[in-house]
Amino acid sequence: MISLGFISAGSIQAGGAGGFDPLLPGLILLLPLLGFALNGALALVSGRRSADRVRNSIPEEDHTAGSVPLTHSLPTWIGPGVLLGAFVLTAINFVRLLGVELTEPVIRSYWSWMPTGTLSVDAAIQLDQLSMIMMMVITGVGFLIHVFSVGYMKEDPGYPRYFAYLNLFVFFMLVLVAGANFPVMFVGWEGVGLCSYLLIGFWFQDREKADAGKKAFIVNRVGDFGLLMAMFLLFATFGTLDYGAIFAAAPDTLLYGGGIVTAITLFLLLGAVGKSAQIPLYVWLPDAMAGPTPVSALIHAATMVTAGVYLVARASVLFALAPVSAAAVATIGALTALFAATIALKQYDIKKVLAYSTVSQLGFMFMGVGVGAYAAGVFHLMTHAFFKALLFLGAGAVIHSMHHALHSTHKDWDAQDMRNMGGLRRFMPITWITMWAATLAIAGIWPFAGFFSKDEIIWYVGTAGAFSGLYVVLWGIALAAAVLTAFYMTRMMIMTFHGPNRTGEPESRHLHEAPLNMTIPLGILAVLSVFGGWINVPGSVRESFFGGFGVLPMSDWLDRWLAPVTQSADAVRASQLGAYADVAPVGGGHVVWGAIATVMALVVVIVTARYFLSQPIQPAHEDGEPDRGIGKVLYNKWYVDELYDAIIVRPLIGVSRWCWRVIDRVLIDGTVNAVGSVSKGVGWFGSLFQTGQVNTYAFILALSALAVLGAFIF
Amino acid sequence: MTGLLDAMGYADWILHALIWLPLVGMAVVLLSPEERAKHVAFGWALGLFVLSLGLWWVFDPDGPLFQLTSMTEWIGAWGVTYALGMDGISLFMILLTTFTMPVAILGSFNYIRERQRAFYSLMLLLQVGIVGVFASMDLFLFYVFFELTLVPMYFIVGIWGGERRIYAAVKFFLYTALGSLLMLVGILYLYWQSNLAFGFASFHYFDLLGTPLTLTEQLWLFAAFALAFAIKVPLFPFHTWLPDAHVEAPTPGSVVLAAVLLKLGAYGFLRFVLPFFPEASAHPTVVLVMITLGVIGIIYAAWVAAVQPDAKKLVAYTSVAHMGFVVIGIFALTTNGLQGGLIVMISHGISTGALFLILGMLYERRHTREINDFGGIAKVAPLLATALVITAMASIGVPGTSGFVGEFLALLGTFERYPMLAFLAATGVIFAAYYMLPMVQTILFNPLDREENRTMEDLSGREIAVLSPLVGLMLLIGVLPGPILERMEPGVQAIIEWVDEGASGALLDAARDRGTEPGLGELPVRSELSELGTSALGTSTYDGTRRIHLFFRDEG
Amino acid sequence: MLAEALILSAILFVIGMLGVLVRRNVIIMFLCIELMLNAVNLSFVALSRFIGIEGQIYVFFVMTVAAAEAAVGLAIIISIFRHYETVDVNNFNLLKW
Amino acid sequence: MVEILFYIFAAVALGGAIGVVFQRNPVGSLLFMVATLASLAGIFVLFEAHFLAAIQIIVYAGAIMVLFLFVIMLLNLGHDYRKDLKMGLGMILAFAVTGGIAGILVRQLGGAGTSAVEQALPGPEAMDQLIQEQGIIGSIARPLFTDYVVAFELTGLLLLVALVGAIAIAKRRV
Repeated sequence: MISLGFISAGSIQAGGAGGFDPLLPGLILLLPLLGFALNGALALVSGRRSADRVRNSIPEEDHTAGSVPLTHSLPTWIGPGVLLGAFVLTAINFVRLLGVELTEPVIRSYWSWMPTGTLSVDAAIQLDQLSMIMMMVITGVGFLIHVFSVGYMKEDPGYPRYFAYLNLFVFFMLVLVAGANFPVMFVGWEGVGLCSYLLIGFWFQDREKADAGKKAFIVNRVGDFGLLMAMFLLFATFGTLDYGAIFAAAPDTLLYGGGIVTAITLFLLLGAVGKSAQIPLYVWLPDAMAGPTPVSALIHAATMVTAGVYLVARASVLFALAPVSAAAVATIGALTALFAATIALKQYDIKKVLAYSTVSQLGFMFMGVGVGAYAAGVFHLMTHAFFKALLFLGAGAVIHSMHHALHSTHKDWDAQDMRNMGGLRRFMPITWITMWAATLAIAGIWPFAGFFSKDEIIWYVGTAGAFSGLYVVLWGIALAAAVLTAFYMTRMMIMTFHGPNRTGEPESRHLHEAPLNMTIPLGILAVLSVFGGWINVPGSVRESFFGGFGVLPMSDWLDRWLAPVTQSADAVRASQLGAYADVAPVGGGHVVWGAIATVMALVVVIVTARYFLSQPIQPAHEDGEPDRGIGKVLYNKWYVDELYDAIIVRPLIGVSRWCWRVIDRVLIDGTVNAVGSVSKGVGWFGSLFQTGQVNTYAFILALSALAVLGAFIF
Repeated sequence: MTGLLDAMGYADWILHALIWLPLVGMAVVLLSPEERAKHVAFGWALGLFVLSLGLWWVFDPDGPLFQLTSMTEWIGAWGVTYALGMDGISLFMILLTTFTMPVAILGSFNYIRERQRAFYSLMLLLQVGIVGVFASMDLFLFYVFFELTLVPMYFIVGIWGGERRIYAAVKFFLYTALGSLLMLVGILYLYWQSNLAFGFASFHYFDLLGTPLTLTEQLWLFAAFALAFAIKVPLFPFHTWLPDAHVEAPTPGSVVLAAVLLKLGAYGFLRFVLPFFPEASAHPTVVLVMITLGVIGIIYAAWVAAVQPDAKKLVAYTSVAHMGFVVIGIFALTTNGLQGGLIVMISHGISTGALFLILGMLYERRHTREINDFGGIAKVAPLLATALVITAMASIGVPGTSGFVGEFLALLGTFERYPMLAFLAATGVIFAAYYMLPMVQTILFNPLDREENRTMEDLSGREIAVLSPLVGLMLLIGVLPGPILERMEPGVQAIIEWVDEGASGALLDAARDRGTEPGLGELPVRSELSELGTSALGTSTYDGTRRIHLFFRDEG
Repeated sequence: MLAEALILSAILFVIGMLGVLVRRNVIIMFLCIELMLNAVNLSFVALSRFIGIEGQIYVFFVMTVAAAEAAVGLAIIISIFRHYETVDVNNFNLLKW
Repeated sequence: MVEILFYIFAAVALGGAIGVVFQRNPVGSLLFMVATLASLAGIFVLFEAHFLAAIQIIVYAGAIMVLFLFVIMLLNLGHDYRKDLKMGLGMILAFAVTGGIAGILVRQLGGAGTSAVEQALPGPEAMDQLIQEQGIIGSIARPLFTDYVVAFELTGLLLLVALVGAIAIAKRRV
C-alpha cells in the first residue's frame, strides 16, 4: 500500500507546479534503497560464508582467479545499476524541469510521518532547482564512483557489503537533498553520517580505521545536535517544520538581525560545520580517509560534506535575515580555507593532502554562501564534486597500483605516501592526464571548472566589502588560500607523477594503469572538470573575452537557475544591505581579477613545479618526519587533535569516571547503603535489649505494664 | 477483522483473558515436564501475544477515551472494584508487554538451565502483574498488581542471577517496595479525601479523579506517588538499583525489566500522578525539579555509561538516560512531549530489550560481559553484528529508527516550554554516541585477536527468530509511527487538558459518561456501591447522581 | 470487704511480680508466678460473690491450667538442669540469637 | 467475725508471700507458699467458695507444691543459694517498678470507685440464693457441665497433653 504509493503517485501539495510533472520521483530514492536491500542480503550471505572460513582457519576466498561466487558478481550489476537507474530518472526530470519556469517547488507527500498534536511532519520530498541539481550531482558522480568501485574493490572480501553501504549512502543523501521539511532532511543528514561511519570503518579489523569511523560519527553528532536545536527553535517560532511554510513566513515573522533568527541560523551553522568539516569540527574528515578511496571520493569530497553548504543555501532566507550568522558562516569558511590549506602543505599521505584540500575548498563554499552568493557556493559545490572526485579516484587508482606493486614483493612501504611514488606518469598516463586536469581546475586556472566557481566566490567576498570591512579581510584570506591551493596541489602532482620513480626497480615493474572501468569514470570526470565551469560564466567575462566567438555557450545560467530558490534571500539582502560593490576592494572589475587570478595561479603552479622537480625527494623510510619549525607544526596539523584530546576528550572521560566512582558509587549508592546500615544499626541497638535472660524480659514487661497503667490513670 | 472479533465477543473478555490466562499458563508450565517447560511457556506467551493483537482493531481511535471497560464489585465495604479498561496509552503498553514476553522467553532457552519450570512460571506470573497494572481502572487493584510484579522479578534476579544476585535482588526489592509503600499511604489518603468529599467510598479511578485537595496536600501526595514511580522509572538519583539489578539478572529478566517494568513508573506518572494532582504537577517548581532531574539523568547516565567496563551495566545506564527523555517529555506537559515520551518508552522497550538479548547471546558464547574481552566479532558473526549495529543506532536515536521519533518529539515538546533544559537534554544526543559507539566498536570491530572470539558462532535460527521481530519493529516504528501516535493522541490530549485547563476535557467527559458506556450497564450501579460504602464508613452526603468534583471551578 | 480483697489481690500479685524480678532461681520464679495466679484467683472469687458463679468457674480453669503449666514447666526445668547443672536464670540466654 | 478472720488470713497470706520472695532457701520459700495458699483457701471460704477452697488445698497445696518440692529435692538444690536473691541495682529497680504498679493498683482499687461498683452490683444475696437452691457443688457443676462443657473437656485434654509433654520433656534420652 505504502510502497506502491511511494513509487507512483504521492500527493501534490503545493500549487504552482508550472507544468512540471516529475516522473516517478520517489523511485529515484527507492532505487538505491532497493540496491541496499539486495546487496545487504548478499553481504550477509557472503559474510556468513566468510565467517565460517575464519572459524575453521581457512584463508579468505580469492576472487581474482577462478569462478566468482554469485554474492560477488551480482553486486557488480546491482550497485552501479540502481545508481544508473536513479541517474537516468533524475536526468529525465531535470530535462523536464529545464523547460518550465518553476517558481514554487513541487512537493510529493507520501505518508504522514509524525502526526501529533500541533506538529505534522510528512514523509515528503520536494523537487525544485536546488534539489534537482544536487540530485544530478549525487546520482551522476555517484554512478561514476560506483563504476570505479567495481574495479577498485573487486578483490575485497567485503565487496557486497561495500556496495550495500554505498547504495544506502546514496539513498540517504538523496533524502537529505530532496526532503521537503527539516525532519526528513535530518533523516538523510544523520543517515549519511551513519553510512560514513560504516564506510570509514569498512575495514573494521584495523583499530585505527574503526576509531576514525567512530570519531566521524561523534563529531558529526555535535553538528546534528545543532541542527536539532535549530529545528526546535524553528518549530517554536513557526509552528511547522516544512520548508515552504517557514521560508515563506520568515521575512515577515522574523526581525532582521533579531535574536531568534540569529540563534536559529547559528545552530544551523553548527550543524553545517559538523557535516562539512569546518573549524572547529573539521577534525574528523582527515581521519575519514581511512575508508576505501572511492568512499572518500563520494562521501568525503563530492556529496556528504557539501551538505552543510546545501543547508545554508536551502535556508538562505534565514541566513539573509541574520547578518551576524552570515558573517559567521563566511568567517568560518575563510579561516577553514586558509587553515586547512596550510596543513595540506606538509602532508605526505596523498589522501591526507586531498582531505585537507577538501576542507579548504568547503571553506570557500562557506564563504560563498556566507556572503550571499548562494549560487556561487552551489556552483563551487558542483565543480568541486567533479574535480575532487576525480582527484580522489585518481589517487585511488594510484594507491591501487602502488599497492599491487608493493604487494608483489611484500615490501612494507606505505602505498599512500607520496615520497614512495614519483614518476608514475610513465606507468599511468591516463590517470596522470586526468588528474592534472583536476589539479588545474582546483588551482583555478582558466578555463577549467574551478576557475569560474572559485573566482566567483572570491569575487563576491571582495565585493561584499561594501557591507563591512570584515569581508575585505576575508577576501585577502581567500586569495591567500587560493594561492596555497595551487601550491600544495602542484606539490602533490609533482611528487606523485613526476621526477624519478622511487618505488624500487622490482616493484615498478608491477605498476600499471588502472583497468577500463576505473579509467572511464576518470575520463568523464576530467571532461566535467574542464567544461563544468562553463555553465555559470559571468556575463561580463563572457562578453569581454568571447562574446564575438560564441565559445562559451551559457552565461550566468546557474545564477538564473537557482534564482527561484534564493530570490527571497536576495530580496532581503538587497533591501537591508543594498547592492554589492561590483569592484574588488582594491579596485578592478570582474575581467581584471579573473585575469589576475589565473596568472597568479599559473605562476604558482609553474614555480612550485620547478621547485619540487629540482628538489631530491627521499622515500618515506629514509626521510622521516620534519622535526623542527613550522614544518613540524604543519606536519602535525597544528596539534589540533592533541589539543582536543587534552581539553575535551580526556576531561570528559575523567568527569565521567568521577561521576561513576564518586557520585554514583559513593554519594548515591553510599546513601542508599547508609540507609540500609542505619536500619541495621537500629536493629543492633534493639538487640542490646535482647539479653536472652528471662529477668530482663520480665523487667521490661513489668515496666511496660507500669507504663500502660500509668497511661490509663494520668 | 473487526467483524470476526465482534463475533467472538472479543472486546468483552480480552482484558480479563490477558490478565488471567498467564496464570493458567503458569499452572500448565508447572505441570509440564521440566525439559518441555520452555516450549510450553513460549507457546503460551506467543498465543497470548497473538490474542492481544486483536486489541489493535478493537480499539477505536475515535471512540470514547477509555474502552473495553468493565467493573465488578470486589470488596464492597471498602468500595474496591475489579475494574478494567484501557485507553490508547495502555493499549500500547499492553501490546509491548505481550510482545516482549514471548521474545524474552524464546531468548532464554539456552540461558536458563536450572529449575526451568519455576523460571518460566515466574515469567508468566510477571505478565499477570504487568498487564494487570496497565489495565486496572481501580487504584486498589492497580496497587495489588503493581506490587505483584515485584515478587517474580525478585526471584528471577535472586535465583537465576549472577554472582551478586542476592544483593541485587534485595536492593531491587527494598528500593521499589519503599517507594510503593509511601504510595500506598498516598492512595489511602486520597481515598479518604474522596470519601469525605463525595460521600461514598471508592477506589475507582474516576471516583478519585478530581478529589478536592489543597495545594499543600497535592504536593505531599505528589511526592509520595512520584517517589514510587521515580524509583521505578528510574529517575536520577534513584537509579542505582537498576544497574545492579540488570547486571545480575538473567537475560530474560533484564529484557522484561528494561522493556516493560520500567514503563510502569512512567505509566504511573501519566495515568495517576498528573490527573490526580494537576495543580502540583503543573506547579512550576515541581515541573522544574522533575525536568531537571530528567535532564541530569540523560547527561549523567550517558557519562557514567561511557566508562563502564561491563556491557550490561553500560546498557543499564543507557536505560536511565532514555527514561530521562520520557520524564522530560511527560513533565513538559505538551502533546508533543508526552507523545514523544510514550514513543521513547515503546522504542526503549524494543531496542534495549534487543540489546540485552544480544549481550545475553554474547554471554552464552563467551561467558563474559566485559566489553574488552570481545573484539572483531563482526567478522565471525555478521548477523549478530548487523543486529547489534541496528539496535545500537535505534538506541541512540538515529533517524529512521524508533528512537529518533521518540527523542525528537520529547525534546521538541520540552523545548516549547523549557528551551534551556531542552537544550541541555539535547546534548544527550551527542553523549549517546559517546557511550554507544565505543562499545559497538570494541565488541564488533577492532582486530579479531582472541582465539575464543575467532571460533564464536553466528546467530542460530532461534536467535534470528528472537531478534528479527525486534529489529523490524525498530525500523517500522521509526518510519511509520503515525498509527501509534494517532491512537495515543486522545489519551494524551485528555491528560494535558485535565492538567492544563483545570480538570476538564475528555477525561472529565469519560468519567461523567461512565454510567452510559456500553459494557457497564449490567454492572453494579454506582448507588449500590455507594450504599455499601456509606454503611461502612458512616458518611452519607452522596445523592446518587454521578459527579466529579471540580475544585478549580464552580460548576453552578 | 470487696475492696479489701481486691487490694490484697493486687498486693499479692505485685509481690509475685517482685519475686519474678529479684529471684535468680528459676524454680522460685516459677513459684512466684503461681503466686500471681493465686492473686488473680482471689480477685475472681471475691468478685464472684457479687456478680455470679462464673468467677469461680474461671478460677477452676485457672487452677487446671496452673497445674498443667507446673507439670510442663518443671519438666523443662529438669531438662535444662540436666544440660546446665544449674537453675540460675542468669546462665540461660539462649533466647538471644 | 468474718472481717477479723479476713484480716488474719490476709496478714498470713501477705507474710507468706513476702517470705516466698525473700527466703533464700528454696524449701523455705516453698513452705511459705504453702502458708499463703492455705490462708487464701481460708479467704475463699469467707467468700462462700467452699469447693474452691477445698481444691485450693488439695490441688495446690497438696499436689502442685509437692511437685515443686520433689523437683527441688530431685535437683538437690538445698544448698548454695546465697546468690539467689538479686541485690543492689536490680533490687532497687524491681522495687521501684513493682512499687509503682502496686501504688497505682491500690489507689484505684481502694478508692471510691470500688465501693460504687459494689453498690451497683447485684450483691451477695443472689449468690446466697443460688447456693441455697443448688448446693455448693451443684452451683459450680451445673454451668460447668452445660455452658462450659467444651472448655471443660478441653481442660481435660490440656491436662493430658501436659502429662504427656512433661514426661516427654523430663525423661532422659534413651
